[in-house]
Amino acid sequence: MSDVAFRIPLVVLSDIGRVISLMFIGAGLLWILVRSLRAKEVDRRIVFLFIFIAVAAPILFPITFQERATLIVRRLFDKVESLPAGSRVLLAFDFDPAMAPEVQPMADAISRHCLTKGHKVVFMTLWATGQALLTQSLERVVKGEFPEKLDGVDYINLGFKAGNENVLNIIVTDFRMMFPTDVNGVPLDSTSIFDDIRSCKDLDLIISMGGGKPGIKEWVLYVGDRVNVPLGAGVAAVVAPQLYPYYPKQLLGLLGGVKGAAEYESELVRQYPHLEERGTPGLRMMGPQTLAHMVIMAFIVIGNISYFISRRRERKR
Amino acid sequence: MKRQIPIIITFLIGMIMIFSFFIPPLEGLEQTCSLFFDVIAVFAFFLGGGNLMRIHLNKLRRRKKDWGFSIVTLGGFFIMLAAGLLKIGNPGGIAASPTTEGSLLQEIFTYVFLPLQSTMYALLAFFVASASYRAFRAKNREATILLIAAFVILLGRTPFGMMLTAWIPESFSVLQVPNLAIWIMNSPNLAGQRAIMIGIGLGVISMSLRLILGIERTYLGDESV
Amino acid sequence: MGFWDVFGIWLASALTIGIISFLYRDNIFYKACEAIFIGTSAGYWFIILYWDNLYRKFWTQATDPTNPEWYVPWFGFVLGVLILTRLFNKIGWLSRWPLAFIVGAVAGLYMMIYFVSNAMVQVSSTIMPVFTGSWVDIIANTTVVLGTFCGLVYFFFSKAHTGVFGGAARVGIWFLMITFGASFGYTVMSRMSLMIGRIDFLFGTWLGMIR
Amino acid sequence: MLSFPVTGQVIDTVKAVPDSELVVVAPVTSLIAADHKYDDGKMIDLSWVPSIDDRLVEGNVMGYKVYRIEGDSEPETIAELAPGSNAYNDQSVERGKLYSYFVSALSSNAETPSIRTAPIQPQREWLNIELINVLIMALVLGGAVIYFIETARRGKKLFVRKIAGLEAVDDAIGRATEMGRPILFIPGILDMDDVQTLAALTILGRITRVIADYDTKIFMPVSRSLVMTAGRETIKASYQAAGRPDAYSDDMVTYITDEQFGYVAAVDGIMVRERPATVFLLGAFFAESLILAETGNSVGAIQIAGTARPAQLPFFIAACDFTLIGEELFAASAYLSGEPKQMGSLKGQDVGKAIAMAAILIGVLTATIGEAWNVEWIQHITTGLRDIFSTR
Repeated sequence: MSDVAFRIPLVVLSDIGRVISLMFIGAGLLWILVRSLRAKEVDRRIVFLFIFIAVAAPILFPITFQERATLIVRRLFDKVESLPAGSRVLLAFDFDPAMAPEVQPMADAISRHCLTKGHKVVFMTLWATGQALLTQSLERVVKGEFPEKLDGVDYINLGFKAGNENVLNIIVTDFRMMFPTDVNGVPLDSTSIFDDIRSCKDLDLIISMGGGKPGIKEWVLYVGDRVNVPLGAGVAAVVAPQLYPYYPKQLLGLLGGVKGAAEYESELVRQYPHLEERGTPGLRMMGPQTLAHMVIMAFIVIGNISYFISRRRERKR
Repeated sequence: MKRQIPIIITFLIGMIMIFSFFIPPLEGLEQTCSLFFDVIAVFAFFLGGGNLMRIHLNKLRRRKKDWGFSIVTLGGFFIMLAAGLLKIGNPGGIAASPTTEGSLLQEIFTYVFLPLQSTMYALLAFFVASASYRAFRAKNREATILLIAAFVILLGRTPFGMMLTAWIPESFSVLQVPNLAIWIMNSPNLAGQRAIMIGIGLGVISMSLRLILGIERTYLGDESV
Repeated sequence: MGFWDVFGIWLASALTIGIISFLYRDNIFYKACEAIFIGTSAGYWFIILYWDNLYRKFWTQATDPTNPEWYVPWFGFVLGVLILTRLFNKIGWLSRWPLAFIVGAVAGLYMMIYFVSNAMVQVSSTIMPVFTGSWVDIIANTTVVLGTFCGLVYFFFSKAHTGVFGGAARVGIWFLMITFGASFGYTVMSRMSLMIGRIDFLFGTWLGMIR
Repeated sequence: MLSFPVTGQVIDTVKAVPDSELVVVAPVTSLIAADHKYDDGKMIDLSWVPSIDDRLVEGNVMGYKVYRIEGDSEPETIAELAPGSNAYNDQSVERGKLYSYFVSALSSNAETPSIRTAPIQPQREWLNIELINVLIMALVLGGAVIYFIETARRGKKLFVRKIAGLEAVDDAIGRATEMGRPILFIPGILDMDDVQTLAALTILGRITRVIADYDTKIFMPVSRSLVMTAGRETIKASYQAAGRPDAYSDDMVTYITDEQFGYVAAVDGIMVRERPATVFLLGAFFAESLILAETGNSVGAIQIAGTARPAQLPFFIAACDFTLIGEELFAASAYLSGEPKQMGSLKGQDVGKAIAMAAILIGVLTATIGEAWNVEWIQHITTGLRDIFSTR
């Protein structure tokens, strides 16, 4: 068994608050276990208290758990990883502020990954409300973290164009017809990144991140199915089940909700440890979720132990 | 007479609605019915709101237990009524939508109503935990199946699900816990949902017919039951 | 931030804590929150009903001279007035008419809607070939068909659950139990998000403790 | 009729472009306007073959514009469509008027209109033949329900198996009587325009009969005024039927608030203060299902729940003592009444289940055999079965 396969969740214990809260949860669960071994039921208020601490502690003192990517996420990660430097990747930010908490972390992680690998990235959005988010994350991730990358050479921001799936319908044959210039008014012909991109067919990978309409379905129907370019997606958790049927034929991979983002971030950090300090919001947001799920599972186990013990005692009588 | 007319009304309207499904010229009936319903609902509120006031005024008058809170309830009720009917503080004046940003109604909504609503909703997190502690116990075969299904799904949502089963080779990757969780959601869960939905569809037919044919008439206050 | 913004946040936090305190036990703060909630929300919904249903939907249509069917909404108005007859003992029985109307309309309408979208659609989408694709697909298809079939056996009222029939019904219950367990486990995450939102508000927006 | 309705072959949208630089694309062909079948005469369907210049590679078509001419009036644009489109459904027509259409293919700076269709009038149909399978099915099921009701009325004994959740009703009421604590009845949070609320009220009618006999207290807080009115009618009638009209009071049913969680806050409060011995949660529930059921459980009440919302059933199963699953909610009132004709209606719904089960069994068999051995006539059976249950 390799050392990766069974890696115990890496809990970075740097803060005293973290230690105390985790110790409290651990000791508390132990105490409850002992009580249930004596077949004593736990008051529901204690359950409430535990779940509150399990959720609040990781928010106050960031606690993260290392994830291992599932196949559906890893296939997308591996694709970005295996493309040669200089490949052309299109990232569509098809989401609005309401979806941003779930989708922004994956958008950041994927952008970071592409730029680290030296891919040439084309950014665009089909959502009017996504324009501002796109600009912000370019400022933060691209310009902030990769100052050496040049606009128009290593990446380009096409911005927003109205028309929903019609935009896709057109860029599938010709980008310039829909986007004569980039978001800043620079003609595409004068940028070197678009030297050899005429339509979507000339891209090596397309990743759409969103969860509404227009979104992944439109990209699949209007672009993915028509040209032979691998298509990946990142969506809000509620939408993910509706998109599973497209995987693996029409969708190369799919990140669902914060969990998908956290898995991607984990793989990214494992491959490029220096990226960890840039932030892993997905992993951070999964902290309270994971701890809460664990506490609930622990309570289920404890509940069953106390149930079996009390039943055995009754039988003995 | 008193008893017969409502039953005849139910029968006629019910039959018309059933057949309107197949008769295109009756397409618009559904909207008309829902308009009627909306209007009736407003009038019914005069009864409901009146009842609310009566109960709390009674509590106040008789100084029943917790009568102080009745003042709060009535106060909140009347403030909202005044704010909404007179559109107090509404930047758009009396013609604007009552929920315009900046109006007193909307301010109270944002700072009083919303936090109460979302906190009440958030209590669910606590109850989900206490319910699973109590309910997921292997008391019999059915309960054990329930417990296992829930546990697999829960595990699949944490990093441990993948860590524990990462050794399973790719050709059997469906057995890895997160994939198994997806499989459970897509197959047995789907089957159960379908059976429930088909049953509901048939149950509604039978109940609707009982109502329309006047066999079921308890709701009408029919004394003969 | 202005005074009213700060005041609003403190008020919202107080109400949040008041509701949460119910988890420990019923108390005076919860009672106060409850009273505020009932009063304001009943008022709020009446305002919405009044302006949206009575004014926008009814009044504007019923008094629009260009509307050739302006008289239709008035029938609804009459039904609405009839419901108020409950206040008078002698003619109170008239209030059953609008109720009878609603029951008839709802029963007739939903009978068809539920039948088509619940029963017919689900049956037709279960009719599918079982032995196609990989072994994973075959198992999945068989599971769906078997589960749906046995689930229906469970709901059968006319036969006691004994013998082979009882066995199938048993399998049906198992499928229902998987369905319930799985849906329960699946929703935990979204429920926790709600709590995360409130904790964020308390510790972040209110106390400013989150970095 | 073979004339272009607009003067000039090309409508120049960009005035500054000289004719030589105009990108002219081929028009669409075979444009057909037909009345939409089986409607109230409010729709016309258009279909055409896209322009030959409408292709993915080296294509010049940027989209299509659909024009409509009402009688003799000027053409008006009614839709702009994406490249690749070959049909449009005009839903803004009126019965008794004549319409004709043409479709323009758009290039980057010009548009080419097609020939104009012959004028057409939208037609009203009196029966939607497309739904004839639904009608037949509904008649079969309705007929089965009525047949069994009649059979039962004539005195034939019909067997209906026991439903655990409903067997428990009497005990639950008895328990409240013994303990001297009230019974709480929650009819869901939707209004009277939902069938589940109707089901809840029919059950209410049955159980208040028993409650009236036992002389136990029932309390029913509701979140809709209309449900309050209907609930009062129902309870009052049951008390009258039980011969105790004096024991009824309007205070048994109270309106709280229309707001979902406001209602929940109040009901939670009522539960912990009144400590009911028995709680019925029947009707349409949403997220509040678990909040109510857990609070009810914490005060030690026996809880009987039921809803037709599959998403909420797991929470009731987890937190309540008995749960009526979907169909059982609608059958409950008939079952509780114990009257033969009511029981007959349950038999009718079993006919529906038998048909569904047979269809699934035969359909899956034929689909599997048909696909495995590629037998055409067996495949026809599958398609036929699917058609019977399809709703388009």
